[in-house]
Amino acid sequence: MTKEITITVDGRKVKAAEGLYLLDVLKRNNIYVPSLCHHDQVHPYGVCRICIVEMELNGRRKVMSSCNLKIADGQVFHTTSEKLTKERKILMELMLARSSGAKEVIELAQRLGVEETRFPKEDDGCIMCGLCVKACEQVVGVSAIGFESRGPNRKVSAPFDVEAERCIGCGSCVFICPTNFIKMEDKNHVRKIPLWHVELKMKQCKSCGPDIAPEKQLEYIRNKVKLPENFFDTCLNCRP
Amino acid sequence: MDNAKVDKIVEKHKKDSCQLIGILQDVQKVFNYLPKSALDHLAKKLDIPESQVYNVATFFKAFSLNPRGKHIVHVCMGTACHVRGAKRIMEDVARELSIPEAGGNTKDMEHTVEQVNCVGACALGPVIIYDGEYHGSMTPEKTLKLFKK
Amino acid sequence: MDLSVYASRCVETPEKFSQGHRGCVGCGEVLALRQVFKAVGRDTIVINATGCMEIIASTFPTTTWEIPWIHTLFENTAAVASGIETAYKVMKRKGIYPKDLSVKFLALGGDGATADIGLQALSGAMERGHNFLYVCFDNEAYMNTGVQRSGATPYGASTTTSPAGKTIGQVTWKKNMPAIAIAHNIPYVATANPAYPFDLMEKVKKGQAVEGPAYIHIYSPCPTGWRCPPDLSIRYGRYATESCVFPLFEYENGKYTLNKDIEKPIPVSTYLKGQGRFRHLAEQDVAYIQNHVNNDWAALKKRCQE
Amino acid sequence: MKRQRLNSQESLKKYREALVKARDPNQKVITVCGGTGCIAYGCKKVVEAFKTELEKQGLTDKVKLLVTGCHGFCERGPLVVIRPENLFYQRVKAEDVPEVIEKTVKNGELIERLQYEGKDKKKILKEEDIPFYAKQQRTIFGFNGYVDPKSIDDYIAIGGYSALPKALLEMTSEKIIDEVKKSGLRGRGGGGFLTGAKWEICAAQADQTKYIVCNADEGDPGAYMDRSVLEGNPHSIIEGMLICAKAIGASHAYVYVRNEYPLAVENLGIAIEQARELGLLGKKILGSDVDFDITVNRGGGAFVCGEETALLNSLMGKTGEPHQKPPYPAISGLFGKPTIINNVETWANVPLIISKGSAWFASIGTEKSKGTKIFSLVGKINNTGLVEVPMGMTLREIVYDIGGGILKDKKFKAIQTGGPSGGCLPEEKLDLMVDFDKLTEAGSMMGSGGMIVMDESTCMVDLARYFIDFLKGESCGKCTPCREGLKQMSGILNRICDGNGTEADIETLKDMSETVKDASICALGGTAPNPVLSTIKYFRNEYEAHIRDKKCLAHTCKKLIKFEINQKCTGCTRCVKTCPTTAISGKVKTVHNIDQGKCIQCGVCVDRCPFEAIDVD
Repeated sequence: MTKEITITVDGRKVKAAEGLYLLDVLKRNNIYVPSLCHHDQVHPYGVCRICIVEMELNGRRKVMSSCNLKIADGQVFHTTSEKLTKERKILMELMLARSSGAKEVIELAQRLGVEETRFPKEDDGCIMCGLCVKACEQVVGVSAIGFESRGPNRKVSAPFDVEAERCIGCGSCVFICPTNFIKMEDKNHVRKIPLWHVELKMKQCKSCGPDIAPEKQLEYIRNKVKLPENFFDTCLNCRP
Repeated sequence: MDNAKVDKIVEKHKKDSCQLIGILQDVQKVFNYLPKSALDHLAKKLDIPESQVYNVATFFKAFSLNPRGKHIVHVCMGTACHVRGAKRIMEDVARELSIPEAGGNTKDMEHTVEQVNCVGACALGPVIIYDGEYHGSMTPEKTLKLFKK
Repeated sequence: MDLSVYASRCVETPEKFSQGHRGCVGCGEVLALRQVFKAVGRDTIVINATGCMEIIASTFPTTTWEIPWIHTLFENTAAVASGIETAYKVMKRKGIYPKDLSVKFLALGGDGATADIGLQALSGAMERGHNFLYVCFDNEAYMNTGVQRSGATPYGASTTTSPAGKTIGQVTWKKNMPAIAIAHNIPYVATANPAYPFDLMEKVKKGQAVEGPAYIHIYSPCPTGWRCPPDLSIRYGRYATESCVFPLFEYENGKYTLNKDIEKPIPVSTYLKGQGRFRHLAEQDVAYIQNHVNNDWAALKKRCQE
Repeated sequence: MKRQRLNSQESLKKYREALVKARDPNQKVITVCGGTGCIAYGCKKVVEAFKTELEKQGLTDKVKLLVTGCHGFCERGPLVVIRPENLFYQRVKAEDVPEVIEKTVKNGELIERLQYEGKDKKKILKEEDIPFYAKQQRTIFGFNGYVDPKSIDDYIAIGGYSALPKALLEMTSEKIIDEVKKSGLRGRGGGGFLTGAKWEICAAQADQTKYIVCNADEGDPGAYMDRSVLEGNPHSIIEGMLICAKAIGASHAYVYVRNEYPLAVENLGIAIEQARELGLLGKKILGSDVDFDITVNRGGGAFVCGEETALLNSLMGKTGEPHQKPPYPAISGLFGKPTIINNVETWANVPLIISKGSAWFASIGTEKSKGTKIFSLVGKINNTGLVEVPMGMTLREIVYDIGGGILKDKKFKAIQTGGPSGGCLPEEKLDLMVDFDKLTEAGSMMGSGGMIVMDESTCMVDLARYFIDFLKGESCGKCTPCREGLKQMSGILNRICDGNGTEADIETLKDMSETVKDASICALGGTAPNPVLSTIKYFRNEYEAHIRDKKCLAHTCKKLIKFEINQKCTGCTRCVKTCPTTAISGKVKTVHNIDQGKCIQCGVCVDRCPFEAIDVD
């Protein structure tokens, strides 16, 4: 069993198991810290920095993100100081400037009290949270997509910005994207994800007809779990 | 043919994917840039996703995914060179060769000009490296002479 | 959007509805509720009518609810919800609650609490325009008390109060609750089905986000009351939608959208077959139901194309 | 020649004795600096000339030609020093070589024109008397002038690898760590963390596999001391890492070198090969139980890889993306194992501490910053080059006594320390003692030791813009504050430089700086706003001049300056010919005129005009 430890958050003693991430502990104890790029199915990547908290360290306060901070016994945190509020607001302004049209960003900004950004607005739907890349790598395990370039030019893309060869069309990136930047369309037995330049043929149920999933995805699962060749010939309903 | 060259480089680095950056440097040395086919092959050979190779190849400044000119010119834009007027040199070079100020290929593919951040020869600023050869204390005039040669 | 297999692994794990409740094996309603809870944020107050979800999840001294939860009677769920919502608004105006806090209100009720007993209160709350989301878990009878018929019980279903024998079972057609909600001119109405979890979660998120009342009608297979194998409750959910018995659509600001277009509907008999409550149906009864379903489906499709 | 493996302390001692014996201390040695600076000045030709000349004269046996690493005084290259007299010649060209050999080497005569001339026009004879060297304390860098970096024998002959047997065979790992701790050595890469404390944490980790990394990804523009140490004396780094290997129990090290430093990669590779041959790398080194080997990894050109977590990521074949600390690399670093990562200069200090003792090391420097530090003194200064001084020397001494003052005797304006993320310090801070804490207090930092001197012709707003632009391009783009924050800051600074700034901009910049500093993942973002904050603090008037008066006080911001031709113009038409936009017109022998509409403020005409007839306003 893991050791139980005690940390102090905003003057309140909180008990938790050792080695948990701070943000998870805060959530479980109903202490609200905003977060944007965090998803509990993906290892914390800690890039949006909205979830910053202050940690007391040798008499000083250090600002750190809470989503990827593993707690240890006796640590003291502050989640609502004036400094944090101000810095979160500026972060939201920056994010608003980047993605002025993303609903999730606007909502969180309003919640944190930011109505307008001081900076020139652009409308890039992607907030560079990296969830799609991480989900593709950690959840699906194919790493079909990745980052490209660096600094302000950084973006998510398929390798060489041409058709992502490894993509199996599972749609995890589409689902996990917090701003609906990644679009997917199923039409005429073809699944399209334009951002990765992929068009994948869907497999139809041999007995009742409708699409089951992309052929490539079913093939991938079949190989991974070692299912019989004809396993995906019929849909879930038609299987006994 | 090309793949064989890549194979050789990979063998030299003992198929160690941790040496990816070094491998890419060597591949670039052979092809003068990083062709897509070579990188695809490399990914397979090292058994890492193409996205990782592509990410690394675009992350680092030293790599180019597009063909480069015959002569490669680096203009140092380090701080020491900056305070001694490297920006002017770059502007002159760009104007003379009709290329963007951020660098690029000339139309005849004779030259590729790239900005670098510091070549560690700060005492000689502004510095231009023409095909690996250092030229220190450059002035716009000296630069032009260099290109005419 | 049908996101299968891998995307589902990206669904967040925490739900404010914890394990250890007393739901039946294979309960489609609990499944639906958990999906609802994956979609709602943590700043939510739940107003819960009497029904299965209240009984199984709140037996003293334990509770499954991890967020503020209030139990109400059958008849006044929507009324209590509108009261809480108004009180919250007033407190915020008076500065007792911070301005930047945004709390959502989620009213839950079964089909009996929604379509029969609580209809009047719900109608009032919707008409007054309170900012809340009402979710109806429709398992097509009063299951918690022993399968008595409700207004939402479908034609032909056998229940304890509408036993098959002298009659065909339920002799009237199912009350169209979504249509009643739409008739109130509220901003958002939708139907959902736990067999389509992404669609369901998406709709709950939408319903919570809109300003004003929203109504989501969730089809909740009940193996106990329907007398079907508990491991097939999701399949029956899918059958219901694929045979067009329970189509998935949403109504947003006056516009209908069909979320799951069925190109080739499966025969209704596939859906009816295997459920104990329908096993007495003769061939002509099934044909009658098929005909009715066809007409409803055609009408809905037409509305969605407008 | 295949060398014998040295498998005991005794055998190393014998090997050294044999080497020293074979060398005549009075032998004439011509030392030519072969650092990158001197190579750029053409020292390779000089070396060739010496070779052919020596052969021609038949002196190959009597006179030794030694091509060394950088001597530091890059301004005057190519440098030649003739030992044992330590005669110093500067700016030696291939044509001078026969004369040098004929006169100086053979007959001991001096060639005046190649000698260094002091301020008082007096010629200075010996290397150590030159003011540039006189005030320095070259404990690390001094070796560079005496060893051929491609020869392990040279290093052993001057006492190299003498700390190694002591550490491996005589001291326990606790003793080594204790010694390093007592010396007060702090990381020279910029963080200034106590090296001994870091080692202690790492040694205490239970994990059996540990790694050592040498950070030679010197990305700071304007700094090149790591390069010179690595190029000039790679064995000192190897020895330092070997000592650490014993202290923490590691058996493998990685050196991450910039690919822009081909000579460093080459010399290091040779050094590692030679050390392997002698058995100083490999299994059971010198008969102890330490197994150790080194791999060289080349970087790909990313400033952020100088940050330790980014570097480790890059070492694993990924992009240089940092992650939040903790966990610190000493606990979980390369491949998740405890890792000690130190900068080149730190490693070079380690053998000295072990062989000379911590007390000796601690006697140099200030209370909290011990030892010496190499700075690369560049910019608008007379004696550009690498200087190694004890901690605690004032900036004034470095700039004026060692650096010889500002170029063309212009007025000193600011000195920028610590690379792009350091701050700019004005004249009133010149008496600041240079150490880790004092610089941080003043709003700058030690960084890896870049020192860029600026005179009155440098616009501080433009400089801040340059640094932010640089850092914007070098940001890895992982976290929001650094990626988006620097982008917006760059936008604001560019606006100010273009004369479109508003009063609110300065406050916005300050607000943002704080957020970028606190919320960024790594030290790149964490220090990136320093140039902005320090220039606002010390040169606020320049910002205000740009914003309110639309004036650039240093006449460098293009959108705010105007070129005009004054009466000194003789009508030589040189400017007309060079003007790229045909903005200048005028007849021969009459005063020309600039069409302001066409002028793009490129400044070519100013360069061309021999009569100073073009005014900048």
